Formats: sequence, C-alpha cells, structure tokens
Amino acid sequence: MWVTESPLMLDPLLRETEDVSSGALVIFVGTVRDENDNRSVGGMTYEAHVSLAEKVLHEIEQEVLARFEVRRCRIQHRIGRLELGEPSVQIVVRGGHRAAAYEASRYAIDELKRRAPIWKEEHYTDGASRYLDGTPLQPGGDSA
Amino acid sequence: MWVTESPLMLDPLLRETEDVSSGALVIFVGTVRDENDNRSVGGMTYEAHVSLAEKVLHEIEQEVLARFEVRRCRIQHRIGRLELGEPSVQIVVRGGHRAAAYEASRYAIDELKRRAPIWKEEHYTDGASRYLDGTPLQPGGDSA
Amino acid sequence: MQIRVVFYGGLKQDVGAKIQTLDIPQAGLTVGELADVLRERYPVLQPRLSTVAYVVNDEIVSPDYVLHDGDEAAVLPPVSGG
Amino acid sequence: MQIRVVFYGGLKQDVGAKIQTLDIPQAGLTVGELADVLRERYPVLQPRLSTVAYVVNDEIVSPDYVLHDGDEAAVLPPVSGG
Repeated sequence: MWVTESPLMLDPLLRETEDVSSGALVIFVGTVRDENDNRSVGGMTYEAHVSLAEKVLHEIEQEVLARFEVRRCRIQHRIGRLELGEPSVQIVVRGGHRAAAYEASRYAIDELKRRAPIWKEEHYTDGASRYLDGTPLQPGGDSA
Repeated sequence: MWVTESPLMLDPLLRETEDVSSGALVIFVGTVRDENDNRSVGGMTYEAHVSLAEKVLHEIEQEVLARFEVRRCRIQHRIGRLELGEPSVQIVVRGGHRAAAYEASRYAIDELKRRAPIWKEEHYTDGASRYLDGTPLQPGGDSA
Repeated sequence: MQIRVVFYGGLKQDVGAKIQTLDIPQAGLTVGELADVLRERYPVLQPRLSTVAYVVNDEIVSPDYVLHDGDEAAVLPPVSGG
Repeated sequence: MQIRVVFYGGLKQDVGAKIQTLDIPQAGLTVGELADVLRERYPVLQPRLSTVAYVVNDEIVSPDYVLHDGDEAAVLPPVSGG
C-alpha cells in the first residue's frame, strides 16, 4: 500500500521493513506545517491520481534499492484532509551503513516530489484555499 | 535523558518534539546488525562514561539547533547488552524544510560517533567478543 | 464517440467539475487534438494547458497517442505532493 | 595521596579491573605524570596510551592538569558509539 486515506502510522512500516542485516535506519516524514509563504495555514487537502501514484511510488522504491547500497525502502503518501502536524508522507530506508541510507532517503523524497501525481490544496486560517504551484510531470519516469 | 539502559522508544521522542511549525521530520536509528568485518555478530554491549556522554549529546543537540535551520533535535543512546535489531541510538530532527533537517541529522550522528564517550563490544556467534577500534577523543568538543 | 476526461488538482476548480464526458464527432482523436478541444471548450484552461500531462491507463502519453471511444484521459497539472 | 583511576572500553579488560586506586607518593600529580605511572604499572597499556583521553569532572583534561588527593580520573580509549 502506497497511497491511503487513513492516517499514516510509522510502527507498521518499521515492522514490515525489519532487517537484522541493516545497521542504519533513516526515516523521513513530511508533516503539515502552520505557515507557508508567510500565510497562516490551518490544514491541507491532498489529492492523487491514485493508481498512477501507487505505481510511481513503487517504482521509486525499486530504483532506490537498485541505485543505493540499501536493503529496504518503503514509501507511503496520505490523501484527503489533514490537520496541522499530521504526516502527509513517510519514507523508511534501511541499509548496512548510514551514508547510503541518508542518500537513498533524500533521493526517494526528491523523486516523489518531482514524479508522483499528487496535489496539495492549502487551507488558510482566513478561510481561503489554494492549490500550490508545482512541478510539471515529464513522460518516462526516472529517465526524465 | 540522553543515555539509558532501557530500550529506546521512538514514540515518546516524537511526542516530545512535536511542532506544527516544522514540515520535515528526519529520524536516524542505528540498530545492531548481524555481521561486521565478515564476522557473524550475535549481539552488542555498549558502555558509556555516562555523565560525560550525556553532556556531549546535549551539546551536540544545541549545536544542531544553532548551526542548521531546524527547530528540534533530540539524541538518545542505549547502553548495556543489545540483541540483533535493537536500536542503539536514535536521533530526531524537525525543521521547516527537509534539506536542513537531513544535514542536521547527519551532523548529529557524525559528531556523536566522533565525540561521545561510548564503546561497543561485539559478541560473535562463535562465542568470541571484541571491543571495536574507534576514534581517539580530542579535547575541546566541537572546536576540535 | 465519447471520451471521459478527468481533471486533477486546480484544473477541476477551473473547469467546475472533476469528470466531463466529451462527445467527439470523429472515430479517433489524438491527445494533441484533445488539447485543442479542451482549449476551445474551457478557455479558462488556456494558460495552464502547456504544463499539463495526459494519462491513459496509468501511463503518461504523448500528443500522438490515439484515444478511442470509451477511453478515459486524465489531465494532470504540475504536481505538489510530499 | 590517592587517585581513583577508572578504565573504560577495552582498557578495563587489559588492566583486569574497571577501577583502580593508586597510591602516589607525592601531593600533586599532573595527568602527564599519571600516564607515566600507568605505563609503569600496566605495561599492557603501553601501546594504547598514546590514543587515550583523560577525563576529570566530566571534562577532557590536558597533560598539565594537576590531580589532587581523592580525585577520580577516567581513562578513555578511542570511542565507537552509534
């Protein structure tokens, strides 16, 4: 499961990726923050092209395992309405050593932001809402 | 609390560092792996000069907050006998954006390995044990 | 023939609906031609169509991809996940 | 005077005890002089003393730091935490 309307939970993903041959675990979690571009934010709605997003996140996991010296990679993204502080994305990487695990984790979140068909609409505390400008999708996935 | 004989738990540290002004959370966890230098490892014993280690880890937290654009940093290290897969160290960093959070996390673990008065004794599955070679401590902490 | 068009992100606000079914008076339509149709029917989309991607069957398709009766084409604006 | 010396990591195995109390026939002893005493009493430490740090009151001290009766000095080999 890569895209879900349910709140993201870290513990199940940590159990799923358990590996005694990995000495380094790097976790990235994106959370809804209370401010953006100097505007006070009260919440966020995430929308995805779910079937393509699941495919893209799975592809990124496979690329991470192929390109870096790591042994586990899992990526999950939340959709729907999120309150302040709630996690929107979580990425778990485990590997033998920390340098590769950090690099792999950064690669995963950078590629997700570039390639996953997901959109966020910010809800401001003054009642307004706005879809954020983003990155145009390129054909061809990781070769783009 | 920076050094403990009790198993490290991530959830309390995540609650302690909750911050709605942070959009990025980077966690590093070091775990006991089953192999080192091509020898099969069955467990690890960590020893610390506890009072100095607590002081050093607290100093590293303060440095992280001063040097990087992040808002929270907590570091905890386990001591005593650990089984395979158990966490020996956990580092939580939260900040507005991910680039600084990743850099701060790496700084924290790199400095910990260089400056914290902690030693590990590897227990091999053949019954032997060995203290690992390490990094000589330098006077002066972060200016070294 | 009929093409189901699904708008994502801010595009669905511009169009006023997430899904629109278009009646097309021909048997095949390239994605490039679909863009022309959208430009004509939804002038509000005009400034945004240069940065969208078109997705059919979970693949990003090029302008020469040919749509047939009953196909669904998703129109994806620049992404902002994470 | 008496100095309590605490050995950490692999050093305590070399010495055979974590804590040793040394009787020193003088009133003050620099950390540099303590190193000479250790070298003499525990020849097994000889190859390792060049990479140890000495800690008194949670501070790494330099060779000219003066120890007094009742002080505790920790001897720390290269570290391997994480």
